[in-house]
Amino acid sequence: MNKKSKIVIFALLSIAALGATVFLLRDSNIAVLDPKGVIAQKERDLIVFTTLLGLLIVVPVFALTFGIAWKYRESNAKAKYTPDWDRNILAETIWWGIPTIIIVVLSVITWNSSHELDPFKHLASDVKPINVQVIALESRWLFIYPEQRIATVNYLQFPEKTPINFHVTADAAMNSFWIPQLGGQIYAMAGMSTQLHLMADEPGIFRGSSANLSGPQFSKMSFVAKSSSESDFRKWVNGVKQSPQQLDMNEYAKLIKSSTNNPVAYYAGGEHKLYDKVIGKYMGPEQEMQGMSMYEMDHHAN
Amino acid sequence: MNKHAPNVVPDHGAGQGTLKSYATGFILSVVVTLAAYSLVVHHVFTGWDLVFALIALALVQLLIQLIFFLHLGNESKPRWNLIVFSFMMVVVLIVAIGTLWIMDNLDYNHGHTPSETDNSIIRDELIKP
Amino acid sequence: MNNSAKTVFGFWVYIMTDCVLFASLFATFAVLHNNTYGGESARELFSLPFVLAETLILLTSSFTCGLAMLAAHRGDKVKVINWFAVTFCLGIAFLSMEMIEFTKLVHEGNSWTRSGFLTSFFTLVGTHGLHIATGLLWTVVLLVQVMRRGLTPSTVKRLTLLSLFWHFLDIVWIFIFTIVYLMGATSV
Amino acid sequence: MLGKLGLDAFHHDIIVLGGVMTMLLASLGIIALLTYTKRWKWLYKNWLTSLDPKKIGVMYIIIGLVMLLRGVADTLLLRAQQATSVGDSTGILTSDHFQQIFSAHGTIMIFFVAMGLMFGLINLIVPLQIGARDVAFPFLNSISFWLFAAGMALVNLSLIVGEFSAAGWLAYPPLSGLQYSPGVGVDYWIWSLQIAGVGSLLSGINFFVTILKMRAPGMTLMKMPMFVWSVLCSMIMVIFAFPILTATLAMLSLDRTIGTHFFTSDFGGNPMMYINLIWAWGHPEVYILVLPAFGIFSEIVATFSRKRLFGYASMVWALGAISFLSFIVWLHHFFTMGAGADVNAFFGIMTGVIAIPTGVKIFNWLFTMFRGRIKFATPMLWFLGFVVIFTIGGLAGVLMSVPAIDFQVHNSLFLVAHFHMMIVGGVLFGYFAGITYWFPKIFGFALNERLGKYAFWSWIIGFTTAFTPLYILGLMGATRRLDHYDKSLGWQGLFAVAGVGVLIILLGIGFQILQFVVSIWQRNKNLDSTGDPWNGRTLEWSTVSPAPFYNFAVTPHVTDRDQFWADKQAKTTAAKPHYEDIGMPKNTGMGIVIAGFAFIFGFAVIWHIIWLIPLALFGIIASVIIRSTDDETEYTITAAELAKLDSAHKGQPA
Repeated sequence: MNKKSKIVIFALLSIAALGATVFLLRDSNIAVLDPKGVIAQKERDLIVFTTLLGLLIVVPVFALTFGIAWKYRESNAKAKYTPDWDRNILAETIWWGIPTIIIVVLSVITWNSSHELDPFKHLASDVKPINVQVIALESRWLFIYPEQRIATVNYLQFPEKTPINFHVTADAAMNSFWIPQLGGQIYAMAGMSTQLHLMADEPGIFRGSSANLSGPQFSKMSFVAKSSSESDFRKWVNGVKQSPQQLDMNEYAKLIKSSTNNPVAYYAGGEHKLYDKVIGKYMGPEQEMQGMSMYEMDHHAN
Repeated sequence: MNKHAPNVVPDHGAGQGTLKSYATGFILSVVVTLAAYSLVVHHVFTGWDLVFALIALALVQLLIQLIFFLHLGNESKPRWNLIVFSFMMVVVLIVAIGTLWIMDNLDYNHGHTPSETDNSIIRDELIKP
Repeated sequence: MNNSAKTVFGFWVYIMTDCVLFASLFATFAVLHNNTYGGESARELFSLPFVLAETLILLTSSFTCGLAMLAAHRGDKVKVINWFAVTFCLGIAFLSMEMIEFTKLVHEGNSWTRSGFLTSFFTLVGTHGLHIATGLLWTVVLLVQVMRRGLTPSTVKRLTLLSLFWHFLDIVWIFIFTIVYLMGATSV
Repeated sequence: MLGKLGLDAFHHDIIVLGGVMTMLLASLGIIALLTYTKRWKWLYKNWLTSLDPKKIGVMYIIIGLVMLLRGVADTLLLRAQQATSVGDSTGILTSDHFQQIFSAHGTIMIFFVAMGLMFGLINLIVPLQIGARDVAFPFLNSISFWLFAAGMALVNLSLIVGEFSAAGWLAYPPLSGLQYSPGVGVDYWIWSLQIAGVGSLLSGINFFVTILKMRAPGMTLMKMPMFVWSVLCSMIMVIFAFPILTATLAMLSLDRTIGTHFFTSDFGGNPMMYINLIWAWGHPEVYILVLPAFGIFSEIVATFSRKRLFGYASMVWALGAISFLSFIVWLHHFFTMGAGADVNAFFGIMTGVIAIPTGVKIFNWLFTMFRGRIKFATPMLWFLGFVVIFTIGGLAGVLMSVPAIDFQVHNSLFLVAHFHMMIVGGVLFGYFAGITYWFPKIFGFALNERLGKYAFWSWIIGFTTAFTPLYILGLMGATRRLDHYDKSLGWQGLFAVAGVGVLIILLGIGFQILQFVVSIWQRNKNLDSTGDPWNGRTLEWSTVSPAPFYNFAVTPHVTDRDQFWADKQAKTTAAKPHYEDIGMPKNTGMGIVIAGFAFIFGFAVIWHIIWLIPLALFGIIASVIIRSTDDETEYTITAAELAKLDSAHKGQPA
């Protein structure tokens, strides 16, 4: 096989690989690059911008690598050969300098975006945010709506264009709460409460899951997150309120038992300080919950 | 076996002390220890002042022991012992301070319940959620 | 480069690694020291005069160890044995006091299973104690060697290593004394 | 009597049984072969008890390559599961078994493949490159190796007796705590790493001292070959990072055995502290692995371009900067744990900064090639493959250094693709290149070039096929470590492609095995009679091949960075060598004994065999004391003997 046919075969293979990739991706959803919420949108833009910034280095490196490798191949006797040339202040300054400039730009972006997209930061909006308390259990997600006094398992619904304040904890090993089309993830840890603030720009059904290995049921830790109109959301809440099941401590005790079968479930009312109590379980004897729950706070405020 | 007079003993690279250096080191370290102890029992300082005073005394003590007992900086050149020690101190400080910074930050953010978290944010940053 | 200098330098580097190990334990203690889980805190648990006595004993042992090394460099075998024997006894005294403190805590129901704070306390102080115990065993082995072989270059080299180790443990203890006990007595 | 160890520890499903059988049959085969050829004594006397770093290095590399086979076999199972376990189908593995396999894969690949190959190459080459006869502490070196071997034995024993950890390669608590992982799996993980880790730490000290104190006369720090520099930086990181691992593993082990509360969720423990500590070690660890690979590439690029390494001082500074920065970026592994924006941004920026010195190294390599005479031998191909893959992986890394981006790709397959590009493309390719490059120096004949090139092309095509889909899958929301997913997600095709990639990599490994077999078979064709098969530049090529056990009959004197190249250019005829008596360490089996007791100790703690623990501990201490009282650890080769040996080596017919 001569050199030319090798190159042709390699090119054909590459084209075939590219074609196969396009074919496999023809109707799939690249969630991170197809954002449906303001946070995910900004994160996507960051990904695109940073990639382009990086390509400023990567493309010249590739060009230089192959250009130099080809030109100074052993068989090319015409090329210059300077066996002892081993330093050039100007050249070295350039390749210390240019990456440094790029990284300085990146640092500014990093600093600003870390603050702007801090998961703990409340989203600016005229609409009153909705609160959701998230508890990762051993094989499923429990969502508590303290104001609406309902709770759901593995199903999350919220109105579009409304900021959602998630408080996230776990009554299991560590999980990570992630809805890619709405925005980045945050860890869910027992005895601790992390926060995530997201907002959907349009109605839609999104996939959420746990991103951190949490035990044998890890792969089953996915849920449906549905964004709907405000009125649909209210209808849905009223529907859930008709649920015969109440999430009291007994029901919760049943829920936390690991299970391989995780149907969606709905609860109306029940233990309203459940989230605080679940965290309090890990906090020791003297830490009886002194703080008020979100629910109570809102009522005091009214 | 008396042939091992001082100059026959192989050079270990590390410096060697004298009776004077050991005695000075011992007396100084006892003094510093007692000083730290009395700061605490006599409540000379309180709170963070006391903590910083104690850390300062511990560092003085560290220097005393390094110089008088371990003869650091006294070894033959190049002073690899001192260089490695400095590297170690840098790493230890990075790991210790980094850890405390990170863990403190996490604890602050993970205030145990929604209400506590929000309260602390209101308190510390004078903002409304 | 003679062999002996290489060994002493290598041992010094090992001590540096041990410092990083202790730093990890100190950092863990610093993070966990308020997590008493409803139990008693350092202020209520520890007796400062008792710990001061431990500290002075260890400081003295570091001094006697230095005196032993001076004798070793002079080639004075008897003094080496005597001073290391004193160092050994002080070390035993220190270790016994630590054992007494531990036993008392465990009997009062404040063992390492009680809280994150006590876990990190027992581990940090216990690791130091374990090092002391190792040092004591090493002292015995070297004393036997010195008695049987005298002060040869290789026994003197080993005594040098031991003395470095012993001084290093003294330094670690200073930080335990300061951070665990003295700062524990404050309310920060 | 036997703690938790009972008959049910030997209960396995069919796939594990297959693995067990393969392992047992392979071991039996080796034992039979050794017995049949009456090689036991030879093995023990010439290899197992040897303190010659070259022999220890070869043993490291053999273990590393064998473990590579196991690690890749694991991958095959993982991808097979992920390509089949869709919708109603549950695939070929249970989720517990699947999780054990990826935990074992990560553990083995990092600790026993990458670390094994790294210490192997360091052992082989560092003493030769600095013109030394040995390492600073030959016996300690043997202990290090055998502790490494004991750790490796424990990981593999878990396949037969009991189970392995299912908590991922870094075993985050509380999942790795007693509550969620009551079995012995995590204990196997802890103790295999703890034992191997102590070995690595001792090796780190050993080579640090070796490089600082045993260089040939005239070799100042700035005249050291770049590989030695990279190893020096790597060993500094070992020295300062591995104690953190030791402490962290010890604390996790105490949590699991005596009921402490370091990392429990309740009783005032703090699992986040574990994650913090393990990455304070873990991040330097990846640089520990990659720096020597950088060093190898520096040697290879200069040699095969027949040109001095460009920007030597820059290279050294870049190494130093990378080493330092690697200690202040560890939080980027857990941006998503919820630290404040200031903390995240600081560690994100520091991570980005590492790209600068890394980029500088790449440019310096490219300008070493510039105006050179490049020969595309296999090691050079690995280098070019490395540049391509490492640069793409590095770009993904820069992306993830921005916390806000990391939130979207953390723990996804995007991350998996990134770090495989760094560790396979950077570390493994580097070590493959190094093995090919230095093989003739150790064995006296070169590896077959044609099969080496086949292996390279299979690897690089397979690797791209295996990991490009993972970037896309990650962006689709596929998290790592999934053993099952819904059909509607449309992920199956990409997982299948990734699986095909693994098969192509396997083909590459097949070529590598064939390469070894054919090269040994036809060794007379590729004999290295000059000691300098590649027109090399540094001291290791100045001695004969295979390098004799004393490395250099006469200690070389150094005046130039590329001493051997300079000698060749000057064409000075060597003066008649002046031989002196040299001391060499005697062989000893004590390393095996001590590591053996460490192995028993680990096993006893894992299975709670209480009475055995103090016995094993006593064994370790007693062995150390016995060895320490032995003053007769060296023997002397007289100048006359040395002269005879040397002329015999040089006079060997070509």
